[in-house]
Amino acid sequence: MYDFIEPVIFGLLSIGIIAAAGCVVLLRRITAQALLMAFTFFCMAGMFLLLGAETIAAFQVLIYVGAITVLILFGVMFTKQDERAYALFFQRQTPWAGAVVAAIALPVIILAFSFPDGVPLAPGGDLIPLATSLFGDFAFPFEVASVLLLAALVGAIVLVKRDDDEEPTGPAGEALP
Amino acid sequence: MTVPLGAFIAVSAALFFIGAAGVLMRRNAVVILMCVELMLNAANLALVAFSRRSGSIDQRGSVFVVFVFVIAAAEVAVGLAIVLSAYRNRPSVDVDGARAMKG
Amino acid sequence: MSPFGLDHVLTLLIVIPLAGLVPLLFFIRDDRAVKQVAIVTTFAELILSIVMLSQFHIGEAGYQLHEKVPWIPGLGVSYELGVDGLSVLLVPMTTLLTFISVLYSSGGAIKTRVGEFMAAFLLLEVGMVGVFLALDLFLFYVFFELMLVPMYLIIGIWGGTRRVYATLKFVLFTLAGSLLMLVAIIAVYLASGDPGSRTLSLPELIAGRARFSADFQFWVFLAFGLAFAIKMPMVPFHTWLPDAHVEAPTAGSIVLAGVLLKAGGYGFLRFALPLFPFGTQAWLPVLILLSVVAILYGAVVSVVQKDLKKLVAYSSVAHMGFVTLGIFVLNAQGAVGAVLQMVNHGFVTGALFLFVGIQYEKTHRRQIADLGGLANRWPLYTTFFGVFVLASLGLPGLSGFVGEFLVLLGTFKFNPATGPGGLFWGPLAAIGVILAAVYLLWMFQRVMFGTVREAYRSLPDLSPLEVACAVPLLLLTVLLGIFPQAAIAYIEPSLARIIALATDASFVVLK
Amino acid sequence: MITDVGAVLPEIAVTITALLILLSDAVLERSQARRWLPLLAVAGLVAAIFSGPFTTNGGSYFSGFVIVDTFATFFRVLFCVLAILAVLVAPDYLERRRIPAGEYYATVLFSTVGAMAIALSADLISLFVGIELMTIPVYVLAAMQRRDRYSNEAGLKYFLLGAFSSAILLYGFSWLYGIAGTTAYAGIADVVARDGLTGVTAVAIALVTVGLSFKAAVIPFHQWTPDAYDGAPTPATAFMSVAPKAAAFAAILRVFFGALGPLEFDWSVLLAVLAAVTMTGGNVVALAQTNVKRMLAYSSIAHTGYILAAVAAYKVGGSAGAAVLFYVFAYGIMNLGAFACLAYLDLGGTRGATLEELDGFSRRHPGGALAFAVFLISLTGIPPTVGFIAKVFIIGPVLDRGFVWLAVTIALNAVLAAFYYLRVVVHVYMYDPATGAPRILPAPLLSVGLGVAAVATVVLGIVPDGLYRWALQAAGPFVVR
Amino acid sequence: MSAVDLVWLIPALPLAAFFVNGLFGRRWLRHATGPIAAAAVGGAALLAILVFLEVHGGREHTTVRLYEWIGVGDFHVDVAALVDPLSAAMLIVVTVVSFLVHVYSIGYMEHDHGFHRFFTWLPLFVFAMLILVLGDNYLLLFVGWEGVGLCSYLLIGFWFERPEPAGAAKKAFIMNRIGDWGFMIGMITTFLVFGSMNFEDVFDRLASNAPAQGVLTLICFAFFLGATGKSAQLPLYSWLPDAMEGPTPVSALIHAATMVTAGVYLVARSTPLFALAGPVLPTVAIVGAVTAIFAATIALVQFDIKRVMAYSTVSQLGYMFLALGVGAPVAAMFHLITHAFFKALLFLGSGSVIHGAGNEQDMRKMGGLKAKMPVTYWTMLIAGGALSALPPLAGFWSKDEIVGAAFLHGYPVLWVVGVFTGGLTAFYVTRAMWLTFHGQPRDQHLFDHAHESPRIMTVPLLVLAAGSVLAGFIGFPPDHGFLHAFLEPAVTTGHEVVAEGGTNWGEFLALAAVSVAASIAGITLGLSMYARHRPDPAAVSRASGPFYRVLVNKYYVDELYDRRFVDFGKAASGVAWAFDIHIIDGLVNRLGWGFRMAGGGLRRAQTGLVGNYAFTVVAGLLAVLVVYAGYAVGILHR
Repeated sequence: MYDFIEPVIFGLLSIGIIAAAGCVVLLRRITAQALLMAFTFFCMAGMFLLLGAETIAAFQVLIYVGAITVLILFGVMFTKQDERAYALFFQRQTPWAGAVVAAIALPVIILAFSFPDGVPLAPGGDLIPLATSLFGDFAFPFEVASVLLLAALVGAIVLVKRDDDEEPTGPAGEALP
Repeated sequence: MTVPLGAFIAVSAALFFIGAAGVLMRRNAVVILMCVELMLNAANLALVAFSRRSGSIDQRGSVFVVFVFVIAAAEVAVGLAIVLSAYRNRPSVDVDGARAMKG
Repeated sequence: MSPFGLDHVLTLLIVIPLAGLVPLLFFIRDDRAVKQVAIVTTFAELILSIVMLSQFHIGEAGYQLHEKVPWIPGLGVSYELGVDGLSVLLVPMTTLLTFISVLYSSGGAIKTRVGEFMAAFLLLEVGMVGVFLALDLFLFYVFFELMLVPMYLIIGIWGGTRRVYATLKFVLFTLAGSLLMLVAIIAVYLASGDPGSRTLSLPELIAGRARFSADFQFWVFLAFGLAFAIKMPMVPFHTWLPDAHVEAPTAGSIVLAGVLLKAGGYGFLRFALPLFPFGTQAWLPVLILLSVVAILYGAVVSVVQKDLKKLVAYSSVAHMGFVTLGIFVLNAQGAVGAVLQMVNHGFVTGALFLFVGIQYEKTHRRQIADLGGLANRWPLYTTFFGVFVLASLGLPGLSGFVGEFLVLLGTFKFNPATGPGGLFWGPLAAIGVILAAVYLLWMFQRVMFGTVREAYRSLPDLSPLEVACAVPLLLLTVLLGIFPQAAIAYIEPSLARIIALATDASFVVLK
Repeated sequence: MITDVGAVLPEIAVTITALLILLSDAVLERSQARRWLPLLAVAGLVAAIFSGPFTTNGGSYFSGFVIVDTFATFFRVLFCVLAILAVLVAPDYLERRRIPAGEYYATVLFSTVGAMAIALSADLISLFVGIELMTIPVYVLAAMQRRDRYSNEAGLKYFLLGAFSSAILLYGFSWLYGIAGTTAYAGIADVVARDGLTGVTAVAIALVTVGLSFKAAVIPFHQWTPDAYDGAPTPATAFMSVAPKAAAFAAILRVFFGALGPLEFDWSVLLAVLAAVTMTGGNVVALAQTNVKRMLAYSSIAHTGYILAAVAAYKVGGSAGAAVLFYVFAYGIMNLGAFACLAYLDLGGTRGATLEELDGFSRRHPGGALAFAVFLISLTGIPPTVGFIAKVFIIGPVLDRGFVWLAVTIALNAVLAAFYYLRVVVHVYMYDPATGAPRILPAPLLSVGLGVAAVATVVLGIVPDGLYRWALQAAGPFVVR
Repeated sequence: MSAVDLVWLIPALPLAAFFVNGLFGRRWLRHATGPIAAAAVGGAALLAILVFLEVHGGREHTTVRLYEWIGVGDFHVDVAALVDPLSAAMLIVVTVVSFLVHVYSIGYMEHDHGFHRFFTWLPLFVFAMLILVLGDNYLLLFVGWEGVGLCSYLLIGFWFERPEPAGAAKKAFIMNRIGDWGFMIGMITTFLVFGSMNFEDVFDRLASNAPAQGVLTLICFAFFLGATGKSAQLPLYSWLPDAMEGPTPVSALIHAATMVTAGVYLVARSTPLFALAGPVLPTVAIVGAVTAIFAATIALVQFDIKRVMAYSTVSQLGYMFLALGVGAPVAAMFHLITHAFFKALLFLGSGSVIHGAGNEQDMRKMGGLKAKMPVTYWTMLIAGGALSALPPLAGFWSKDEIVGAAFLHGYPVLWVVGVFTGGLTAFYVTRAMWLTFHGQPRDQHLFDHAHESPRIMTVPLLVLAAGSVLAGFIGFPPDHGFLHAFLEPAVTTGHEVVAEGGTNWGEFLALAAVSVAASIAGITLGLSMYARHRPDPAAVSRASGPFYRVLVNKYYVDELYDRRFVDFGKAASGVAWAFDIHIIDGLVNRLGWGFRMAGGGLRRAQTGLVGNYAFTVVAGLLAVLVVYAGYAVGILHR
């Protein structure tokens, strides 16, 4: 009875995702871009819900909309954005890049429709299986991922921590530009 | 009526290539990073859609997405750290300015 | 058990220079001690090579003092050594020339980085001796390449002003050929049998050579031939040689001309001919043509050389032309002549480079126009140099003649089914003998005769060390000219076997 | 579960070592740390090597996410060895440049764990996580010399392109999952065996091809390599030029032959063409370089081409796989050594040394120069070095597969390569040092590391059989039946 | 053990002298080297006489084998001596003349600082010449052939500090090598045809199974080319006059008596081959005759006393080839022997004059020396008479036999040439003798210091003079003398053209009369021109303008050779070298340059811009996709 709802929601979400993503690529104001990216992520969470993956959707909101967008906004804040003509926000190769990407994208998108439908899983209730598999079957990648987070943490710290005693620099000191 | 799997995948492909186009077109390192995130998200959409709609043997796709989250976060953290570290030496996020090495 | 209790003479021949290398690399820093170690090592090697000669049974065609140990079973490679008539004289020639080079260099010709020089020379000796002893294609290749790096350093570090250009050219030319040969060696390995029974051992390959199709032989011979042709060098792959010789230090030139070039001719006889009779037949016309061209072209170009070393270098091209010609006329006289020519060229051209070097050490000039009248001041030098020049131009009674004559005889006998035969090539090649007289005597006249320059008046004649270096070469040059049969007796049976393998009728009909 | 843990003991050992290093770095005095951290790292890595088997019949662990076969153990050992060398060559350089040592070692070890995970992977998920764990620390390594703009630039470029390629790879994986319904190699293999090469499969494997080729630096996906290698701190370059490349080939073998092997489809010609283009392109551009570090970077692209040639011959069976593994091992040691030798010299900046700055290196540091020469000769492929044997092992299957032209291309490329490698030897040995050339500071651990690597290069060149047999055994899983 | 079995001692003695003098001469022996060498050669001469007697005593064909020299496959050559009448005769000539020249040289070279060197090379030459003569096969003959060439080179260039001797030495060796090229071709072809290089085997097989005439013609032409080089025949003669730059005893021994006759010996040795070789013998005859008259005309106008003798030698060698060509090998050998004596004497006499006249060789500065050096004068007069073929001196018998043979064997034109050349010969001999010894001294200083040579030099002159008188009688009576009986077995061809029966005296006298008349005409003209200036030589030379200039300039042959061959050769070499540098090497270098340019070009693809790199990746993706799609739809093979 609500059969039409799902396609409509899908259509709206799709338009949201693609339009927002397109704006991310095309706009020049970086804060707007960041917010539009967050909007894309948000729509994506909707997609996940539509697909019945509630837990993933929740993670999506938490991690992408929450953490990653915030990180990127911090990055935006810390750096000065240049003011210049619109065209200069783009690479010189932009037309070529657009053409090549389009040449790949069109057939691939058409091919995408050829994936056959299977029996859809019942929506919802994916938290428990997700959690058990994550800590059961997926123990190895999970541990590797945790090491990855640690490594990223260490890496990020070593790259941005304030210099106290160790900078510069003996013979290694290179003149700053 | 359910939305066919193909439609989800098509949307994900579209998003992937929009992100890819962004990487190729933009000069701002932070924007490129955003575009990469869009691409990862496109993969996420495909993984979840496959996992839930294609009658897969297993649902590893959904779990894969969780790992992608982690990886994306780690990537962004390290990426921003690199951008900021470079920014200290050369206060610009324009990647076209970073061409001390070429040839 | 051998009478000397040396069951592994060939391995010892490879080990001794390596053993000498160890103290040079790690323990000794004092130049005097370095020289002593190098001299003792190379002398021991020389003695051992003579011991090997004494253990060799004259008259047997097959491989002797054979040793075989598996090395890389995964590639069918074994450490397989052996000598036959083809190599039995080349090894003592190598050890003698190395000894003389080291002896001469220790007399002050090398002043900087003596330790590294001697180390490079010992490593070079390992490669050179190994090349002549290896019976496994892969092992041969390893030694073939092992000669490369030390020579590269010897030219590059202790060479003349354009040494870098020369040494890079030398290495790149050689590598270009040898790497293609490596591909061919591996192809031979793959064609040698079914997986599991493949081999790179020469005796086994010869036994199973019927497996090599005509087409296969054609290409593989090309690859082997290129490597050897570059090493020889045959025209038109020779242009590295003049540069390398001009820039190399004296000892380097001696060994380069005396030994390294022989690896090419040796390779043809050892591997290319017996393994690929069809390939040999297919490429024969080209190789004969190139050989004769080398003889004439090398000689003609030698005539106008202004640099003494370059002249000797180009003359080597001509002399090596006789070697290849002798090889590819495919008869006993030609082949024996080619091997004799290799041995003789080793001694004679080695000696010529030695004397050019001695002269350069004294006058610091190598341009012929800058020299002249040296005969007045240096009777001893003139005598020695003269004998070697005469041997080089093929005067009967000295060693150069026998090889050249046998090659010419073999060439006249050459009688192919199609194309020009011996009566066409023989007289052409013989013109090379005239030309040799032209360029060598003209050089000798300009360098030794006339009035001596004021600057050279007080320069001393040969020192005792230099005489000591030259006398063995002189004696061999004369003795091999008068009693060549002593050498031929060693050589002939094996060469007859190789020629028989190469001309085996069952392969010729494949065409 | 205990057996599962036991199966990945080496990985755990390396991780724990990394953690210990971070802890010790925080606890110890700087002078103490300088002395003990490298030793700790080496000890941990040695322990890791010996905590696992060298050969095994193969076992599946962690619900099929991990497979410990000889292939995995081979790479495990290789990665640990490379990490040991990367640790040994670094301390003096780090000290000189004020690069935080503890973090450096830990990052190297983290990356090593990632590489080991790739070799162990039996599933796209663990593969992808492993790839990321391997590469993200390497981005950090590249950018670690923060005040150096070349290092910044290297890190930035490497990161942006690496993330981009990871996204491409991931998208390919997602489609593969869609096609197969599972991320396990075995499951994928079953499905592709059944369905063959369909349009969507073509898209998926194209994306995967590009993603993995990028990691291995196959032309035309190589352009990040020169800039990243060039700008990164030299010990980091040494590590990142070998371990990620070896891991990339481990991944290629796992995915293309483990998962996609049954695909009724001949990769060989495509791979052979890519191999030829890669080796020739790398070598030709390397010819035109004047900076040795950058030249080595391009040459490492050429070596990718050689390895790829053996991959292209996969139909031959075990010998091709063994050739890949042997070459990767050989390449790892010699290329790491060659880059690390530049650590003696690049006193200013991270850009290694120009040819002129190498003049007379043999006078200034005979041992280092000798090691450098050994590595370069090995990279050229001249006996008696491991590089030569490795090339022989590559040419064998390539010929056996019938790619004579490719074998000849390899041979001619080796000549091209000889030109620029030996030109370096020219500068090291045949020119006198420029007056006023800076004194080379003593670097004992660097010398030890290079000495070990150089000896290994020569010894493995003389007695390669053990390693080869091991590689043959390790390549077993990918023998086409 | 007889002398023939010890024949190897003959070359061994000079060889020993060579070694002793070579090793110890410079430091210790110094002037003792001369006597040592002379004694060795003298011993060899005695042995040679013993050998000769034994051969004459009936041991006509002996091979004395030393050892196998080269043996490969079916090719075997021994170091073995063939002792037969031909070699026995040559042994005598070589050793005896050599001995005399050695003795003479002790005096002549006394003040030269290279004395020991001279007496090192000279016995080496004798050794080589003896190998040449003794060798029982072509290859050993060739060894001696090259050996004498080497010694000739060393001795012509004895005074190497001056450029002329050095150049002349080189020229001699190289021109000889051109001939040697022919020799080698002939020798090797002989082996191919007959399966041996041994004289005996070759001639046996020739008799039993003669090969095609074409092959024989090739072989003989090749050998003859060798002979023209060594024996200074057209066109390879021009080295011999230049060879006079060497010390005069060398000219006497090598360039008159022995080495230059090696070509004659070779052809005589190969008589059986040549006899069957169709057009070769007439060619030999024509070349010989033309050379004879050609060289004689040049000799007419030379002023250097040694050059006159040199051209005379060329001319006389032409006679010998004429003899060989018209089928009179014995006559050739006969003339070879007599010529060895009188020409050696003429050279040694000239040497004595030069020695006595303070190293002056230009006859225009001499004159009237008869009074100062009587022994030299009288001995040279005898030799000159012999050269002019005045009976009963040696030259008469031998030359007359040659000219007669030309007539009798059907070569009347060559006979005319021979006779005319005889007249020319007599004229230039007369001219040389007169200018040197008669008339007024033209250089008073020279005349005042001139003196007769010491006894050690004059005694050999006297001995040679005796030979010049008596040597002719070994060929008496004409055509049937001792020499003919002795040599004919060795040079018999089976197609012998020598007349049977006794001497035809009528024929002989008629032909001799013509020859002698020509000689006397020449002498008369010479005396009239130089003694009485009727006609005046200067006027004659002016009158004959261009002809005279051509003769003085030796037909411009040297210039021709220099310009045409030497210059051309140098230019060709230069071109070849330029080809080597610019084309062959240039290609190689350009290849390297090309690769570096390509590298430089490809470098520019590495722009340094991240965007570009990413773009390349995507473009690569497109390419990979296209390829895979090709596979997927089956365009490309799976």
